[in-house]
Amino acid sequence: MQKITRDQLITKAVELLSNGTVSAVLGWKKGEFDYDITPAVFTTEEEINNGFVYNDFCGANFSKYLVAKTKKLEGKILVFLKPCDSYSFNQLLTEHRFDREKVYAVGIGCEGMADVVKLKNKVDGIVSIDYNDDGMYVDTLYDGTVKVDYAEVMAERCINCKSKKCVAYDELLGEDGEVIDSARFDEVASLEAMTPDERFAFWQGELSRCIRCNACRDACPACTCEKCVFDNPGSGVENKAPVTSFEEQMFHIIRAFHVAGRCTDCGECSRVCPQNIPLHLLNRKFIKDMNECYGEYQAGAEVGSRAPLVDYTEGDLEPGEVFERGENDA
Amino acid sequence: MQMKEYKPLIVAFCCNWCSYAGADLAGNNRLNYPADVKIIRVPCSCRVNPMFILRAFQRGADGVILCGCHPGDCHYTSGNYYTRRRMAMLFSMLDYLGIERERTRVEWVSAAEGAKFAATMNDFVEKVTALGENKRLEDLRCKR
Amino acid sequence: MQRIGVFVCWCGSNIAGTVDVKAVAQALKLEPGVVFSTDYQYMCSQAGQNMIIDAVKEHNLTGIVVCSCSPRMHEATFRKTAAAAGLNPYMVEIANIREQCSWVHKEMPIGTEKAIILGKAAVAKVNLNTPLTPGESPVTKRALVIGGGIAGIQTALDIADAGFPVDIVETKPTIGGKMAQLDKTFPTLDCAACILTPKMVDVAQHDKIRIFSYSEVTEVKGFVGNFDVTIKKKARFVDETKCTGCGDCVDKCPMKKNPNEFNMGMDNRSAIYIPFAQAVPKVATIDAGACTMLKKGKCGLCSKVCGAGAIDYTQKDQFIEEKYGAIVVATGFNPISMDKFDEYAYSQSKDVITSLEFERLTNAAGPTQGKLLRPSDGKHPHKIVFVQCVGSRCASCAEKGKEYCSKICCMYTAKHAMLTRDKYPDTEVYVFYIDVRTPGKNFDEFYRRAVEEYGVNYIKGMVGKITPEGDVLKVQASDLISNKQLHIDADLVVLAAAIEPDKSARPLATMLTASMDTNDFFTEAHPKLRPVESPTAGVFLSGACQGPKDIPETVSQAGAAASKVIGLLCKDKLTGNPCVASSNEMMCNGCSSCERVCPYGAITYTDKEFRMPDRTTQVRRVASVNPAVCQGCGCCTVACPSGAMDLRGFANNQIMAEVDAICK
Amino acid sequence: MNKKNLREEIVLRAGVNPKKCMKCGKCSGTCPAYDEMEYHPHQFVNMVDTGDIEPLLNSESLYKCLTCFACVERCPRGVEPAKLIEAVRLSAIRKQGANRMTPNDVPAFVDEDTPQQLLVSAFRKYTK
Repeated sequence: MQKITRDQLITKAVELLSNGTVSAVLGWKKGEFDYDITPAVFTTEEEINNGFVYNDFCGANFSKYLVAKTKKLEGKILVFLKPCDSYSFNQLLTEHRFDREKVYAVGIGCEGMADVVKLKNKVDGIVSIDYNDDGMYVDTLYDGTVKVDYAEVMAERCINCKSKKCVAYDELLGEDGEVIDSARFDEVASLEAMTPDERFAFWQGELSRCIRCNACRDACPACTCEKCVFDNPGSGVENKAPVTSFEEQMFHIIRAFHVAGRCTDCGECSRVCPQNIPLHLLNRKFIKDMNECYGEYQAGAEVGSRAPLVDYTEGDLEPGEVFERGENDA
Repeated sequence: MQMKEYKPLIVAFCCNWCSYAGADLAGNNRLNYPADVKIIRVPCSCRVNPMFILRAFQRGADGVILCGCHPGDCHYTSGNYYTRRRMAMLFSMLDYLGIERERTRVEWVSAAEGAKFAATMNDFVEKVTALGENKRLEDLRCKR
Repeated sequence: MQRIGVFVCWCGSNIAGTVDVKAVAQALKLEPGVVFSTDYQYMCSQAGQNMIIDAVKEHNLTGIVVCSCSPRMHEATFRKTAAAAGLNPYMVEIANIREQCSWVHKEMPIGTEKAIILGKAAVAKVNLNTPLTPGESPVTKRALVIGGGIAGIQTALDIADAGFPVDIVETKPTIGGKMAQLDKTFPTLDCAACILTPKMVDVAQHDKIRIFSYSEVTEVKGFVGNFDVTIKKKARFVDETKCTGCGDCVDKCPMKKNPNEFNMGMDNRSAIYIPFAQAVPKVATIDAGACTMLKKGKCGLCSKVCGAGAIDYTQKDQFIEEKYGAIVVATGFNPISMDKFDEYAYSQSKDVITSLEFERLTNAAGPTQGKLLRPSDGKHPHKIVFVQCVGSRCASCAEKGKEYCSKICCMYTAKHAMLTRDKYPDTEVYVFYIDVRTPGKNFDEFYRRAVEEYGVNYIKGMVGKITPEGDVLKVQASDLISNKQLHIDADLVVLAAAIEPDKSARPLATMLTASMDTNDFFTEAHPKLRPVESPTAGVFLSGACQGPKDIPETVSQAGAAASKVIGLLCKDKLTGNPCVASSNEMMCNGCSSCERVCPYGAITYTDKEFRMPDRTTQVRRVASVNPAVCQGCGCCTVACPSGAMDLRGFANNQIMAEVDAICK
Repeated sequence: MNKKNLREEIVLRAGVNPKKCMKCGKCSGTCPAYDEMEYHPHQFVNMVDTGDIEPLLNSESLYKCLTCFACVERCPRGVEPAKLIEAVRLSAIRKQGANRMTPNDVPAFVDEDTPQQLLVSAFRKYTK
């Protein structure tokens, strides 16, 4: 359950709209179902009062929307940044992807978001959800009202939350948190500890589900290229519909490589994947390797930092030594 | 019918200033290495995009080796330092996906190291031959 | 579609011995785009080249593939051939079937098979080649030398003597630098002023040289051949054109108690001052922080006594913009601060001094008129301890010292010790050393003379602690050879302080996009083969800004830098390498990744307006590559996530096509 | 324990690298207990580095080091001799019955001029 309430956000949004600070508000609205929340732009108080929602399914990272929205809009846009989103926000500023002057950012604390898939695995036929202090009360078609603990359905990325600290905002609602010493790399480490055959089998099992819908790319706040190489006929790797089985691997490896050092580990890729492929494990592998080889680095922690792959030192590990390092650790 | 002896397909990216010259020197000195190695000339090892490497695997290469100037000797002062980081990360990722780590390699070969070039290629071809055909990257998606 | 001609060379039997050249020519004829294919004994011969020229004309070829020796051998040859045939020279690709095929493989079928594959790769690439034209840019025939020490002076003189105008920018009121402060020079012991000041006069009188003293560079734009530089001429409150340097103002100035920088603060100067008698330009400067007229509007004595009417209290900083073709960095060095070396009591005792202070103490123009007297009481010291490597070779204490060897200390300490013993034979002199490093012409002989003829006590060991007690300095040190701890009551201690690059170098490097090492020394383009060039084209290095150097080395490097500058300025136009990066603005995100990895600073960003499909306009930050600065490494192309950055001549699709052809 | 292992153990325990020593002798130049010592700080470093540790273990020098850390402070190479001396001393006193000081020794040192802190730290230093 979020400490920040919908009412708080609406009050803030309406205040900023009416005093002219912003001309639009980037927020969440209800989709087809209660748990199916979509991002929306609101421009009037009325729209906000009718449509604005905020609950445990408002996981979407809004930073990316700023790239397009700030270019189109006259005046400022209000964006609510959860800690995760604030890292992406900074990273996009580092890459000069939008004009900071055109954004009014309100930082909001986050208690961890729920995972729709986890919820659906627990209860069938969801009609509506009531958020109470002691848990969600889910009204269902078949089983009446079912109570679900927040912890039971918390998203993996939130269980392994890396930071509750908002690193960018003009104004903060509620209290700021701290960077957390999370266990987010444990799963990567357990994969690393497997034999190559086991790893191969694991990834084969995961990646074979990919349908190349591009949702991961479209949601990723690091994937804001004006034209993605996979959409560009001149790049030599364009493939909307895969021709060979290999192209998915290529897509996921290249995508992970392109965002390496820029990925803030917000977990949107895995959240939006309709096939539930744990794509964040690819990104976290890069983050873990870079942390271990080139020193701790958190993309987006500050604006203007130099990512490990656009930097070097004379004494860096050789590629072969990077393998050996894994060996010694094991 | 006799089984055709397995010959791997190796793509070697060599930087123009050191490693390509090192390969030329291996030739000048008539140092043999398997014809399975096909060299592509690039201005600097840092020109090699991971996409090229994956593309080679996609089209059936069994091993890809990247050769550049020794760290500190880059013709462009710092190119190979970036190569080192990029390839360390890329190869570690391929390893993570279960691709045999012997299929990829970065080696620093100077223009004077013809012998090293030939020895490196002999060794690399031997290792890749032992692994056999590269199926994994192709098969990563297809669960049979 | 290209019309490609394939030319397979036999190279006598060098290729034809292991490769069936006819089969190669046959096979490649079937490749897409190939309209003509042939073989010949020696393609590089005149007859071979003529064959290519004829074929181009006869078959209207648009691209050429030569299967021959290494492109490092004859790529240039065949590019000229193509040009002679009226083709763009960059429409030629070489398949290396000699060094990388026939010479390393023994069996004909294997060699032939590989040669065909290499040929196919070259054909695949040529199919995607585009004509390239090297960019040309004009050269401004004027050089800028930043720093007016011996390095800058020598470089400027050499360039000016070759007939090119040179400007020297010096932050101090006079040129001369550190060398002007020195007494004698090792190993010949000729007096520094006697060899330096004539050169300073040469500079002043040279009609091709302008001196901007008391000035600094504040902005650098542009690139090799075309730098736009802004120079700030700081207000010195004296009209340089009127001042005759007579010194009347200096005598009359009532504010006499200002530490004299030139004498390392060991005596005082007036608020209006000329640093030293042979200063160039010999013009007075008012220290704004010390002058009561400038601070409170009271006094004005100097203005009254100045016969030339040169004093101008209203003078303002002046900004000068000038164009240059080449820039030489000669920002030099400084001794590091000794404040953090508590164990040597530098800040506690006036009688613990640095070597540069010792130079001033023994210099006839110094605070003691060359008499070696203790700064504390003006008495003659009878026991002097020299400590070597203070702050040099210091691996553990980055905040205190430097990891490198400062190179010059061993020799100047030998000089100081020798001169002291020569002038004052009653003085005991101890030198504590870790190693004595004397690799230079007549250097070791010089050091040995100090020991053998002048009786300087060289002790292998290090001073651990210095404690001022009464009017002596208690020196506690180790003598590693006799395995003893020594206690010496010294009258004077001289610290051989490590040297570091001048503090102005770091911001200057940023302005020039010239790279630096972790110690803030400028990096050279190649440590062996291009030691006086910075990796940034058009920026050259002279003297200690590149690393610790003694005078002879500095002068030879200055000359070398000058010759490189002259070589550049001689050209009317610079022809670039056409194989450079270029950015597709439609795809560029403006993310700066490419800029960060570019070793040459060739990439800049501009806000550009784009018309969108829906007829709106959008302003986006996009990268552009300066082809005159880019050297074509291609690092940016991989850093670019969107693939907007590509390298001409080695484009993504060209390399991909080669990969495909090889892997088919 | 063989020579090599002993060296490795001491280096590991000290956490410093004797190979970094450039043999300048500043440690010995700075040491206030120099004249009391049979083996001087710079010799300690060299002997540990070469594995010549037996003589050190048996030397009174181990107990002459005041652990004032002047050498640690001033060593330009980060070798920090006192830490090596400390590590060798631990090798000596950690042996069975090799405590340099027992509780019974303490009363003899107690007098008006000796600070208690000194006794406590000496006891800590010389006893395993």
